[in-house]
Amino acid sequence: MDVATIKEKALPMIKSFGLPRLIITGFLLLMFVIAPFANVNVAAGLTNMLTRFGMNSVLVLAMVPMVHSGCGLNFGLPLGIISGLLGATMSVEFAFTGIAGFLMAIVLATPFAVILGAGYGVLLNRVKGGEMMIATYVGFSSVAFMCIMWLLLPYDSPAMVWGYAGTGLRTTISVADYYGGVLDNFLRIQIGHLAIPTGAILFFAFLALLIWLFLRTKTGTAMTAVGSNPVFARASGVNVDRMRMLSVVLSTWLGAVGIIVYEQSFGFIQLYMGPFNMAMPAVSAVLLGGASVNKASIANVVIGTLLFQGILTMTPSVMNGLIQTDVSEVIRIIVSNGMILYALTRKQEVTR
Amino acid sequence: MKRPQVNPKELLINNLVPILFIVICIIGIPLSGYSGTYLLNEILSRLGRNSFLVLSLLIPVMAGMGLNFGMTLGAMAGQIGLIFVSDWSIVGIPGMVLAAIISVPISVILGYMCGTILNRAKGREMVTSYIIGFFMNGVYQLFVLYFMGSIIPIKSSALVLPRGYGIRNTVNLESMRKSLDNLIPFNIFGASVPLATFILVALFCLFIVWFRRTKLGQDMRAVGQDMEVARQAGIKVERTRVLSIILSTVFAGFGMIIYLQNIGTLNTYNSHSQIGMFSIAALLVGGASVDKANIRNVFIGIILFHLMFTIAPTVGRNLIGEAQLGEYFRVFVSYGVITLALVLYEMRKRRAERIALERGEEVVA
Amino acid sequence: MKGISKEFSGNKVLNDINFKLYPGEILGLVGENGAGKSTLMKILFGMDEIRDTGGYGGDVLIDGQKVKFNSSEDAIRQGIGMVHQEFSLIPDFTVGENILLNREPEKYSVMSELFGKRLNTLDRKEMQRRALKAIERLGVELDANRKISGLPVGYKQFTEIARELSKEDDEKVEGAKGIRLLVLDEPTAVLSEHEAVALLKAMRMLSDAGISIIFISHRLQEIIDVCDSIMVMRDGLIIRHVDKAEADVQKIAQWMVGRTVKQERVVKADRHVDDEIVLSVSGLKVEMPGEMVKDVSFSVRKGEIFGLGGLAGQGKIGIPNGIMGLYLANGKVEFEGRPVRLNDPSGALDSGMAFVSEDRRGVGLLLDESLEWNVAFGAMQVKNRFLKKVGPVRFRDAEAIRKVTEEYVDLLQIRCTSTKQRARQLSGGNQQKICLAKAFALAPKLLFVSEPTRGIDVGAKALVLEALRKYNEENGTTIVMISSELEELRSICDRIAIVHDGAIAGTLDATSSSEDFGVLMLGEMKEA
Amino acid sequence: MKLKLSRRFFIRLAAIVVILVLAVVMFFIGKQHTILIDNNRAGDIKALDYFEVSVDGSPLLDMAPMLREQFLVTGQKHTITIQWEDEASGQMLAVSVNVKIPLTQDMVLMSVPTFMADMNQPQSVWLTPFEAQVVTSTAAEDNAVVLDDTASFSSF
Repeated sequence: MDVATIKEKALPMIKSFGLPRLIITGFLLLMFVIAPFANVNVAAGLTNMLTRFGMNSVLVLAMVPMVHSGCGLNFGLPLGIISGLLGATMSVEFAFTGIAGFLMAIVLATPFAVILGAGYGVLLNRVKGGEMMIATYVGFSSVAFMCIMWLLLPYDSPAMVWGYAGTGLRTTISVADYYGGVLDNFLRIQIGHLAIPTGAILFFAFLALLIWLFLRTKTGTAMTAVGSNPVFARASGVNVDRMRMLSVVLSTWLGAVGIIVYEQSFGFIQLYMGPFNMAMPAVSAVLLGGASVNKASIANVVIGTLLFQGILTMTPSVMNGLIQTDVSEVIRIIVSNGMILYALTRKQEVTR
Repeated sequence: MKRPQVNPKELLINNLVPILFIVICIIGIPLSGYSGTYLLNEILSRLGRNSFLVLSLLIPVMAGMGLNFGMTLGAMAGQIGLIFVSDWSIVGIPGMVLAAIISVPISVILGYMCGTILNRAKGREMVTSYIIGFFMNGVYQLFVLYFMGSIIPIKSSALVLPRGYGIRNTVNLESMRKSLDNLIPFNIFGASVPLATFILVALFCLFIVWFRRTKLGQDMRAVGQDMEVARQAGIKVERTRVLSIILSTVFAGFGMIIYLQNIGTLNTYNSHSQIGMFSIAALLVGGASVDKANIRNVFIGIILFHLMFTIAPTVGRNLIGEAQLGEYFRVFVSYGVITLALVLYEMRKRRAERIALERGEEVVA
Repeated sequence: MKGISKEFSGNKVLNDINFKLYPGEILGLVGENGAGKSTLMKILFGMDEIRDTGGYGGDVLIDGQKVKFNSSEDAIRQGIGMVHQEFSLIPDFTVGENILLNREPEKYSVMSELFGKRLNTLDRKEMQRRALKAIERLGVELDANRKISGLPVGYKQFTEIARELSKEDDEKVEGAKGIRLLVLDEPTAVLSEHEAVALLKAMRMLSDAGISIIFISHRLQEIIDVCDSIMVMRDGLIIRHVDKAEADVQKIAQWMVGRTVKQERVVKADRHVDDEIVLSVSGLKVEMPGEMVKDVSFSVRKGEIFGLGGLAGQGKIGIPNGIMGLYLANGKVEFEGRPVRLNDPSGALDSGMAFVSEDRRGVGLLLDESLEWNVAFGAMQVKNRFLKKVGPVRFRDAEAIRKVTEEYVDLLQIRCTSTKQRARQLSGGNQQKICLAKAFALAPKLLFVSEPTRGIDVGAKALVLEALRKYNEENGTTIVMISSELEELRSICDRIAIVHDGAIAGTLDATSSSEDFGVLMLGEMKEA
Repeated sequence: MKLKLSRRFFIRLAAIVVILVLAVVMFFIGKQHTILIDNNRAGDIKALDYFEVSVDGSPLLDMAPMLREQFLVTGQKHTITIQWEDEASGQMLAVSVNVKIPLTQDMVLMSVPTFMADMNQPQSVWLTPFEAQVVTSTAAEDNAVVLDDTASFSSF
């Protein structure tokens, strides 16, 4: 076998895999290879990566329905997060603890997610073609609006309000006494330094399965067709606007669940400007997994989240070990936004 | 052949954003309890420091590339210029001029890059330029936080972090503060007027007016309205679009320098990242939209937007006893304004398409 | 100027075309869509398209000298101007600005020394002068300072022509000889009666000034009114090139459509069509850009193949699109005696109609999905086929979908590597077959097929037509077929209605003579 | 055509040169220096009991022994005026001296006692470069920067 044929075979493979993804996978592997030389424990690194996978994967999953229905990347994720925060704070307010607290948070968040998602869906249906920019700003404005509401809403659980004023929620609220770690510690596997947050991963798998099944129903099929070619879907008797709206509601709800999963692992509820920049990492993770502006699968979510979180956890420790410099934040910004830029400027995506 | 008559409802919708702001300001000013002189002083100072930045947004709008969220790139270039100048301890007006000179090549390179990328993302320029802003912020941090002091020589200990590389959180520009604003001292009703800055802004306005009348300006307008027709007529569409972004970036760099000389401190990692958003919000408040913006929009917008900005915290405190509330309120309003303006623009675009269709049919009939 | 002559040969689309044009002559060029008019004009105008597709044979001679245009600029330099069917005007610019688009006179500015010529300022006075001069030559009243967006179509057309005329003032184009030949591609198609008259008057003025004009139009009366000679093209050949005096509407119409019938009618003799009316349409109005339907009424009998013909842009394509709810429509449509909900695709689909769109890639297919999806999707959504129920939820039945797709792949001889292949990767003909399969899978009672053979090769064409015919015969499905190719319709349909200007000009039996169809297509029935 | 092109080239070149020259001029006239006026014992020379000092016509500043004052100036050439009381006559005497600070020197120290001991000494004897001490620290809190871009809302 000569070089030419290898090249011939390799090129389309590289093309389908996407050059940026290849670079980042290579980079991540390199990190793992040089980790021992930098005095970094690989098992601890893996644990970290898996924990963050459990934390973030549901948020990334929230991208899938909207991409499927052609609403573009869900830059409006903060809206879903806000619903989740409402549910989470109310669950704490009513003093539910443990797994019940976690489930109640989801249950309480659901009506908010449905209502906000529906409104958001109606809005996006009226601005077809300009969804992404508007989604971004809807997300931002809603975060800013909720900043006002966090101050004004009549919460009075002492675990949450400012001690001195007695009103207004704190910027970070600990959930350790409520539902902190309920998923992460469920069936946790510990082998030496390696710990696997089984519960969180199972929960993600459960949601992913639901979405996977949904996409195989009649409605799910219609949704995919709407994203692939809305005119075709309309000509086949599908109500395009309804499908899009449904997908937005689903995405918003997943965003709400996602943030609650995030909190149980992180240990804190972050209010005010907290949700502000949460959309970007989720968007770029799913793109990193190989999704495009109008195509995304569960596999994209899994691969993307693993790669993205892997880079985020491994780079700082390895870099620190090697050159005593923490460049993780910068790398995060460049990788995540670079990924989005790449997706936005890919030629084939423009002809939608 | 008649002009379409003005429909009061349409007039309201088209000017919804400015009207909303006028209402907010009319209600808010008495509640804030600020004196007229104070407000005048504030507004004049803010008008001076922001006009140049907001004006730099006009050119890409003309070329049909929407609101240039990538103006942060220019702001970064301006800041890099200022960092160097303060390291060399060049102060006052000479410092500003030197910083501007340094910023130009950086702006041109960044603008060229941004323009080229935007040419690959036609139809979604805004979201792309927005992401470019974020992306370049990462690159900027890489340079300023890790390269400056290690690879790029910066020796002033007032600038470099104690660890030996990277620029500190804030760069003190006290030696440059208001050197332009106070170059020609002038007072009106007890409020100081940054006359020299206004002269500069006026010159820039004249430039824009003149620019519209050049061949390049005409080409930009043509490209902005219909790329295909412009291409058929032999206009180099891509090049024209890149030029418009480069110009905008360069002027945004100058604008940032003017802005920071008024403020007097440079927040190395934060100053630029919000400037694009606030400038765009101000422009939209002035009644501009994604495809139409003029000099009048700029000034009306800055006055209204910053009036709201000035009074919001006190109104919040006086009303509910929380200054923080006012802070959040103004953040909400800034984002809300952009959202509203974008939504209105998209909806208007779709309606215009509908009307064009109907009109086409009438002619056939 | 001795006269212009050019000849082309060796091209498939255009076969050995020879003609001459004298100064000041107005030549009318007529022919059906696809007869080769546009290609001919593109060669004459040196468009890139021609060069990119392998150039052309033969020579173009101007003043007896052979010329070779490498680009449109070369053609302009030789004094050839062309006004295309679509306007290329900037809506928010004034008439004057549009006339001189990218050819604006400039005033020197110091900045240009530093930053290049594009920073010269525009010379507004000179622009005004040149624009007015061009408008004056055209002999129409047109305010150079009006914005284009507010003007009626006719004036936009004048602006386009004025732009061509103004090109002779350009100093930038070296060696420009001034405009000598103007090509007008269907300029009157979008004009009102009144505007068209003004345009024809303007054409005469230009011709008196010694400018030759090639005038392409489907309105035969106009051609006869204004032209000095008339050239009829069909299938890449010049059928006739006659003096105005020798032509009348009837003759031209016959030359245009009358071709030797190549395709045999393959309809069985014992074919039986009920008299029962299955679809009746009355007063249908559809807003489809470029294919406006103004007032259409017709009825289709059960089991027949009904053809809708006519020239492009007359509205025939708008009819199925309107009935199937893809474009805004109103009027009365009854299917099997029940009214059909308009403006809602599912209404039409639910009542048992199906549609194979002329826009294969845009409407007909999910280009990025598998063939299976493409075939089964419609039936799944409308008829709930290919689903299996698990509890209350209906999942798609992958096995059933694969089977049905394989079935159609065999039946229609679709060439593909597998049923999982993406629709984008198929050739045009095979894509069309997938569209048919999709419609067949719906098991419709009535099937609209719009331009089923557009852009596919001859072999596939025959296969598609055969499949339609067989489907009609075997299942008794009523088919309404829309096509621009009259011969194709005549080979398969029972009856054919001709659409002209958004209305039915007449319905004829498929065996009627070409001449009758030709007259209907050109909408000249009354004069005939 | 060729000639015209080269004309533009030269004009552009000239413009770039003008801008570069402007940049250099700005560097010269805008450069800020710190002049430290020192009244400490310098070697064998004792500090002066009392004098007043002014740089480029600034208000006079009283100087007692052991004092060190700083003046911020822009540009290279400066006039330093020193006034003191002549012990013998009890009269106020004044001396002005022109100094030229090296362009790249951020800070210079003028030892007035040294200068007063012999005014005819070259400038380099009493005007010496001065380097401020740099505190280096690797402590995390000293090196922390705020990257969060939501932090700057209120500063606008």
